[in-house]
Amino acid sequence: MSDPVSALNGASFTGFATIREIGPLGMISLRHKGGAALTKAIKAAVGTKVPAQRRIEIKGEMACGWMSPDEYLLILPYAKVGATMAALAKALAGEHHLAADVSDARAVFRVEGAKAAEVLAKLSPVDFAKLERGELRRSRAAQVAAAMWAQDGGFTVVCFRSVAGYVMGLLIHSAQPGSELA
Amino acid sequence: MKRYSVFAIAREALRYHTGWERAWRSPEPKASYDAIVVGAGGHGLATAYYLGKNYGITNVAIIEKGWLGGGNTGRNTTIIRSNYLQDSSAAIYEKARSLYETMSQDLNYNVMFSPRGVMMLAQTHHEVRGYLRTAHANALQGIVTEFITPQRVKELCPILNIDGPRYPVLGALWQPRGGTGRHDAVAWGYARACSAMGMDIIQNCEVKGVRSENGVVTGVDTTKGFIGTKKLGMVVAGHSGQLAEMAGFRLPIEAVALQALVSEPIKPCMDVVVMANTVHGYMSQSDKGEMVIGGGTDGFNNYTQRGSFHHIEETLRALVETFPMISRLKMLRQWGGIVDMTGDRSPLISKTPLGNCFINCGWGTGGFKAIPGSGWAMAELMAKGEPGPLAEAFNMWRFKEGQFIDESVAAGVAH
Amino acid sequence: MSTRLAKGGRLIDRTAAVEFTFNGKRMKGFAGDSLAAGLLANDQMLVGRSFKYHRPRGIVASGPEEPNALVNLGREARLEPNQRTTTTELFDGLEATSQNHWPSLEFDVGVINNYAARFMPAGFYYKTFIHPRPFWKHVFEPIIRRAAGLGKAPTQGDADRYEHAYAFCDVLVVGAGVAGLLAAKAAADTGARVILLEQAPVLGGRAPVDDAQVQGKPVEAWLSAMEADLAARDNVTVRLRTCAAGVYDHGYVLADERVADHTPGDGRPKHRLWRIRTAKVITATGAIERPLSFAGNDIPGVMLAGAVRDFAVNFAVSPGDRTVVVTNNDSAYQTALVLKAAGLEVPAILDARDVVTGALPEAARKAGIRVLTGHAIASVKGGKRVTGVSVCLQAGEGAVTEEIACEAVAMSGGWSPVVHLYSHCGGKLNWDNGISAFVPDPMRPPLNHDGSAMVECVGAANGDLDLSGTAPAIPPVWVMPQGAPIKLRLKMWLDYQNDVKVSDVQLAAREGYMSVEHTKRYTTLGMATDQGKLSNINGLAILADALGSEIPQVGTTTFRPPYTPVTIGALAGESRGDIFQPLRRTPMHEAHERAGAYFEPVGLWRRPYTFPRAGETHEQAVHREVVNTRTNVGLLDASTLGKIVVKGPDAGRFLDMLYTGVMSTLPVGKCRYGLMCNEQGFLSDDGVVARIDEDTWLCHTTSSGADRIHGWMEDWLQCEWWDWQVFTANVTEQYAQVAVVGPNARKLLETLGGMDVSKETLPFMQWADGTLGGFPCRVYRISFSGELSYEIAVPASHGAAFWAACTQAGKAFGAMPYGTEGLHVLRAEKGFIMIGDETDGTVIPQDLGLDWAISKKKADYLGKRGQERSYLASPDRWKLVGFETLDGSVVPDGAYIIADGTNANGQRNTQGRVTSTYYSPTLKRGIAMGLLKHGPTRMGDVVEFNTVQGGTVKARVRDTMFYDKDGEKQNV
Amino acid sequence: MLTLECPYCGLMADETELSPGYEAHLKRFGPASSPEEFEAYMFARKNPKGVHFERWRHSYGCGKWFLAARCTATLEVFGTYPAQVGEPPADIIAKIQARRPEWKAGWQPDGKDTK
Ligand SMILES: Cc1cc2nc3c(=O)[nH]c(=O)nc-3n(C[C@H](O)[C@H](O)[C@H](O)COP(=O)(O)OP(=O)(O)OC[C@H]3O[C@@H](n4cnc5c(N)ncnc54)[C@H](O)[C@@H]3O)c2cc1C
Ligand SMILES: NC(=O)c1ccc[n+]([C@@H]2O[C@H](COP(=O)([O-])OP(=O)(O)OC[C@H]3O[C@@H](n4cnc5c(N)ncnc54)[C@H](O)[C@@H]3O)[C@@H](O)[C@H]2O)c1
Ligand SMILES: Cc1cc2nc3c(=O)[nH]c(=O)nc-3n(C[C@H](O)[C@H](O)[C@H](O)COP(=O)(O)O)c2cc1C
Ligand SMILES: [Zn+2]
Repeated sequence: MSDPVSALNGASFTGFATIREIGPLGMISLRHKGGAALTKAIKAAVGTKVPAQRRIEIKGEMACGWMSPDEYLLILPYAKVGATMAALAKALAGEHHLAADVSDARAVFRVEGAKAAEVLAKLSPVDFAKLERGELRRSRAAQVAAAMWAQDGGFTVVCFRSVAGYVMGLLIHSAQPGSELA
Repeated sequence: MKRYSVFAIAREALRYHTGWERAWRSPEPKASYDAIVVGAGGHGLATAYYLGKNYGITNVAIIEKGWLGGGNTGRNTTIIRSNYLQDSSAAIYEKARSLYETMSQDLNYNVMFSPRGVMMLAQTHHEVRGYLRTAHANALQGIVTEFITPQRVKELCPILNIDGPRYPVLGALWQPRGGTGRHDAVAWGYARACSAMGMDIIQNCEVKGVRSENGVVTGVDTTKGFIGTKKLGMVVAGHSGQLAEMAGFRLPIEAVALQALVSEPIKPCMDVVVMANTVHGYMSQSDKGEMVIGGGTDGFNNYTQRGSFHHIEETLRALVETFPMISRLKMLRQWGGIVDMTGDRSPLISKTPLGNCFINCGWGTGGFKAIPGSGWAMAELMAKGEPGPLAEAFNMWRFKEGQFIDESVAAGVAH
Repeated sequence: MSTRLAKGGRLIDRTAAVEFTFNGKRMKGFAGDSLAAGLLANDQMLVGRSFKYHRPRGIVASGPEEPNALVNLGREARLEPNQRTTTTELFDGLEATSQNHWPSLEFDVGVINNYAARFMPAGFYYKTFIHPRPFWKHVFEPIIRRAAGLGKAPTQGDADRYEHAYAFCDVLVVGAGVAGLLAAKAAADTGARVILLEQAPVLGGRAPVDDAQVQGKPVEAWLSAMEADLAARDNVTVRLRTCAAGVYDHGYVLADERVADHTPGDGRPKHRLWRIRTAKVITATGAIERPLSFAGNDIPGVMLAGAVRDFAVNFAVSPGDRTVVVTNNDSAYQTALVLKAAGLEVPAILDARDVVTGALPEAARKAGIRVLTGHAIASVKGGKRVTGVSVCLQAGEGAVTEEIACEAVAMSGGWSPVVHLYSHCGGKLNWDNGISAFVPDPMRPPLNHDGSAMVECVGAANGDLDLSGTAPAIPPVWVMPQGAPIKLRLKMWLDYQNDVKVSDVQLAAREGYMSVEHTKRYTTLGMATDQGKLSNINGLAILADALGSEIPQVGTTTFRPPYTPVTIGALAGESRGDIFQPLRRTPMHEAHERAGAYFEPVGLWRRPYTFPRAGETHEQAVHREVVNTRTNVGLLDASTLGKIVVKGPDAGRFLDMLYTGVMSTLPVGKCRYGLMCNEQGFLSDDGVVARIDEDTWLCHTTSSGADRIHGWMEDWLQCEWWDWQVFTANVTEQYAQVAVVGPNARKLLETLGGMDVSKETLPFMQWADGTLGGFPCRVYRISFSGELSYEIAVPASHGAAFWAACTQAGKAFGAMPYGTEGLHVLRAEKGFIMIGDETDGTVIPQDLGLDWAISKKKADYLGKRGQERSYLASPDRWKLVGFETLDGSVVPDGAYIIADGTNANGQRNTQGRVTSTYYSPTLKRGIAMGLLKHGPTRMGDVVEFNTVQGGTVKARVRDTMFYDKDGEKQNV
Repeated sequence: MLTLECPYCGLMADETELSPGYEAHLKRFGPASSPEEFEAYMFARKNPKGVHFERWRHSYGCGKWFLAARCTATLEVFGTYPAQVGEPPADIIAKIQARRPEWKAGWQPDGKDTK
């Protein structure tokens, strides 16, 4: 079997901010209405607590994000997805839930640099000055859905895999040197 | 009514145009009429005109809450075409289009009907099949349309980018006798003709209630008092829901904002009307030189005559893709109109649950082109009390039976 | 002549000379100049021609209100028509040409319209060109169109780039004059996040020109202190060159930043469109001076007094050595004083007021300027530039009392607050008798989402025309002289660009176009590119007078965005070229590109239509692909098919509502074909459903249906059956899916190896998990072609490799990729329906003979009630059958089946239509499916399809299964 | 350009992050219903010029449907609430009545007015 290949195979661009496509990254969409079993399962899977509304709990290379009142996004190393899916199935057996491996359905970008927020401010109707640390914001990037959060001095942006090229195009357009906002 | 002509202008020029009479009178309402039409938009005025012209009914009032022609008739992108798919639509739009051909002469008012041709671009194979279907239907409906090649598209409209890259033009449905008209002039021309027949156009008069006895309409309460009538025609487009409520029934209608914009005027660069439905944009150039551009509708109920701006952006990026040269033109003005969208996006010309009360509405995003045909059919319905063949299919009971007149199936949008 | 003064010019840098051209003529200016200032400095008074009469036009204003001085700017891919010279910053190499004339600006043939002006009053075209009928389209309209329009249409795409940006704040202040600066500071003091927008390249508004002191400090010192104060705050953002174009609902403000208009080609975006959300808008947009209506007020050299002042103070440019000032208010006296101080002559100030005593008039008198009160201009002399004025009494009918030679006229008819932005979302105005202007009514503001006032106006925009706070009275003077006869009124321009005169508005009123909106549309007053910034109030005052009514009763026309025109490229923003729209790519997309695929758009996806080889037409390629799939093996990228997981204790029950058939009884490991209808009963999607485990199903949808159907499921789960325990997940993009189709399909998979795909282990309509060629996969034994067929899903990140592996493994068996058109032909040969071909939103499953997929037992499913309605249940509906043309030809796409006679509207009757029609390379003849009235009972009948040429094609009715009726090929 | 608060996310969402869904609180009529009931369910809309209860989906966010009370004549929003209710919450009704004293709670779940 070949190695998994991310949507853009790690493409990057340097403008007034740096854009990198990262991944493959393990991602599991977990739907559950909440409760002790969920808390335990998430803890076991990614080592975090259940995130509150609009939060993302990050622990090392693992994270759990709040996607909706009954949906969480688990982030983990790609190689661990299979085992984690199995563990989740076990932990939540008997509970009404749905866990779906969506690692390959997504593309993930890092936007880095002091003016990284300006790149995103051209694309998303999001008030980045008010985006709290640890807040996961689901919104648009121009014409497609995107989720983003601040992390390690930059931003992580997640979109659907099929439009990775489009989103990269947007980020490159927005990060052109000379087009800084401030 | 004094006739308009070149000679009349010359004569008047000598006396500095002091001798022109009013295009229409602005009288106070009488106590009652043989017929009242609510709404002095194109459809209401045309209804009144044909009541007089075709049926000799001239004791008519047209009641308008604002200024005549100020509704959607005064704010549309003026596309006139009849290349519809379904028989009943094709019949009434083609009737209208043919009446437009002679409207200036009929009304002695130049409405500037400009049959410059309308093309609807096919940019996917699916659209090609849809327009071929329409072309076949039109051939049987007696409507002259043609499916043309990309090269012919380019010849007819050189500023169009037919080579994509995203959606190369694969052909177009071309109606050479479609075109545009001067929207305000249509309302004014009809108003002048109605007034000349002795009808009363009562502006700044809002209908606030509908009165009836024993299930039959007797008149309307207005901001100028009660006005009695034997027959009532409600022709108020976006406000049909309100009028219907006054008359005690519900309609399959939602009022939403549809937007349009014009660019600054430039020298002639486009001699046809182009509709690009895959990317959702359409454009023509007015005689004054502006590019007249239609935007999208909001998906929410709205009575503000303004819509959400992102529709304008969507339209413009589609048009920049289709016509790269417009990028450096400037948007001069944008506005909205309240359109009446029915459950199947086709109009109603119908009797109602209330006796002698008739409704004409639901023209939504595409009723300018229908004005004379709709007025013709509505006048027949009001005069005879029963629909003629043009109106029959547009009755409001079709929704109960599921007999829709669905044009959206032809890959097209209505404008 | 107009010229550059030797001294002064607060905005120009005399050390930085700039060269530019106008109509090819080389001219010199300075950095900091506006193009208008540059033109005036080079004595270019005549800059354009008016719209209708092609009259000579000069610069009249100094800002965005300018109606006349519009030029074609730049060339080729940087050509911009109708560029306003007063707001264009001069840069080195700027090229401008004048507009709307032929052959040249100086000699314009179109000017004959001017001499015929009497025959072309407002609305003349409605009254003529009526006969003979064909003449309108072929003669009159082309002439009118050629004469109309302003600038040249660009012929190329745009060389520049644009972008959008979002911003958020608590208070958005528009306009950085004194009022705006104070408002911004006050808001910032409360800790609010403030954005301050200024359309000009500098802060300060009118004060640096008009006021000596602000808050007791010299104006320039006050300004720099203020600028420094705001710059030091991190809760304030100031954006210059940024015009607030429109105020929209819920605090949405659109602003256009001219990033690189003055530095074209430097790689930065030309414009940036700001989409600002703010809790509150404060407009401090100032006021615009009004012209006065006297005969000849449109001759080049007649300018607004404030503009004359601006040019003199800001750019050290004077429009003439001798300037007559004419006014009805004190502000114009400042112009006289400025000119005088610059050593220029002001032969007279004509003031329409009888008594004039203010400080400014006194200062003018003291400076030795002749002030004639109660006086007016009877007419301006000159053609392409002013040569003098005839003076008369304001109170009379224009009897000339004297003539004064001059080169320029500076006029002021008072000031109109800029209330546009306040009005965009429905803010209402009051008429202020003191200053004869409309001012915002704070009791009727535009509303925010929470019902609070969204916009507030301050400063001159609010009618506070003086910094001192005591607004000087401005008496109304709407025509000059008051009793001007028609001959003079014919020459009093209201709308300079559109050539609307006082007489036109009066004519409109006389003809019954009494609503201000009728007058506007009949005369085109205020519809030009300045949107009536100068003309509207004057025009409606004339209208009110003509109607014997009051101005507030007549009211204004509707203020609409944008405040000043916005470049369409800026509105389209980044969306062009590669990122015009999202292009959805499957993991195998690049491989298809390398293989030379011809793509077709399917929603936002692009799917290979066919893979033509050198020398092949698309049609030939499709036929090759079909034949190869039937004889060897074909590979199809099916990744775009929707895949939705539905799971939960109530999932079966839910799917039974969603599909017309029963899904709850589907055994684990098996697949079942299902149909979905909307509530009307019309078929909306189809696909194969696989039962994964006890409470999990995987639903396949059409490619364009994936998101729609997922949304549809969520809609029902959230809004109707919210107590049902069902979760869904759209996993379409998680998997790359390859259909391996054809007699050699099994061999190909066996070559990859890894799991048992034999008939026994994996029979038709079952699925299994496993690995193939080392790839983890799920294999579905389903067929949309009638062939032995497997659809194999692998994780998307292995999609490209898996496709390559299949291609490689298939080499020995003649594997070829095939595209969507081949897919269509293959399915049509088998009589399988296609959503979008057999369906169009008006077709129910019963029409398509799919009754077998509709459960009769279920009490309910979405669409069931709809299908029971009389029209849908009618036995007369058109139903699906197959057709074989008698001559083997292909039925034209879209053809109808004709019936006898015509209907009541004279249209030919029909009895059906084709839905799918192809040349079958397998059967070597045309095959078709279509809907026919009573179709299934008419096997063997011959019907006629129409063609657009007018002929017909005869075809025999048959069943829809053209190939392998018994399904022997797929069940091997 | 509306902003509506998504009651699930607690976030003021931009209109472009939402998808509109027309009239709320429609009662579904299925196979056993009369032609009139079914027609009313499918088509007869209140379409008021004034207070309107309507559906929105936070489609670029949590994906959830929610309901809003909004004036179609001024676009004022009186409140938003989760879709999983049969009728508007009392606090929103109270707010509407405070802002629009003339408004009657003529709302009924069967799609008919009491007005
Ligand atoms: C932006 C836009 C673009 C369009 N583009 C096209 C196009 O290109 N081609 C095309 O064919 N169609 C187009 N249309 C549609 C077309 O404009 C309408 O279908 C058509 O004008 C409707 O005419 P009408 O007479 O029915 O309605 P209106 O012109 O709206 O007239 C209705 C009148 O009723 C009055 N009224 C309402 N309530 C009352 C009351 N209670 N009492 C008294 N009077 C009342 C209103 O004030 C109004 O004047 C467009 C519409 C819009 C908004
Ligand atoms: N005496 C008079 O009759 C009279 C009349 C008018 C103005 N004034 C003078 O005007 C000043 C009043 O100050 P003010 O601040 O109210 O007005 P102002 O005219 O000084 O400032 C308004 C500012 O708003 C900007 N602006 C306007 N529309 C804009 C838009 N859409 N987007 C971005 N920027 C925009 C203008 O460029 C200008 O800089 C004082 O100096 C006063 O003396 C006097
Ligand atoms: C076909 C057409 C062409 C128009 N051309 C212009 C124009 O050249 N200049 C202008 O200011 N407005 C133009 N308008 C817009 C009108 O000024 C006005 O905005 C529109 O009729 C809606 O009315 P309202 O804005 O008064 O509500 C045009 C409108 C239409 C329908
Ligand atoms: Zn949400």
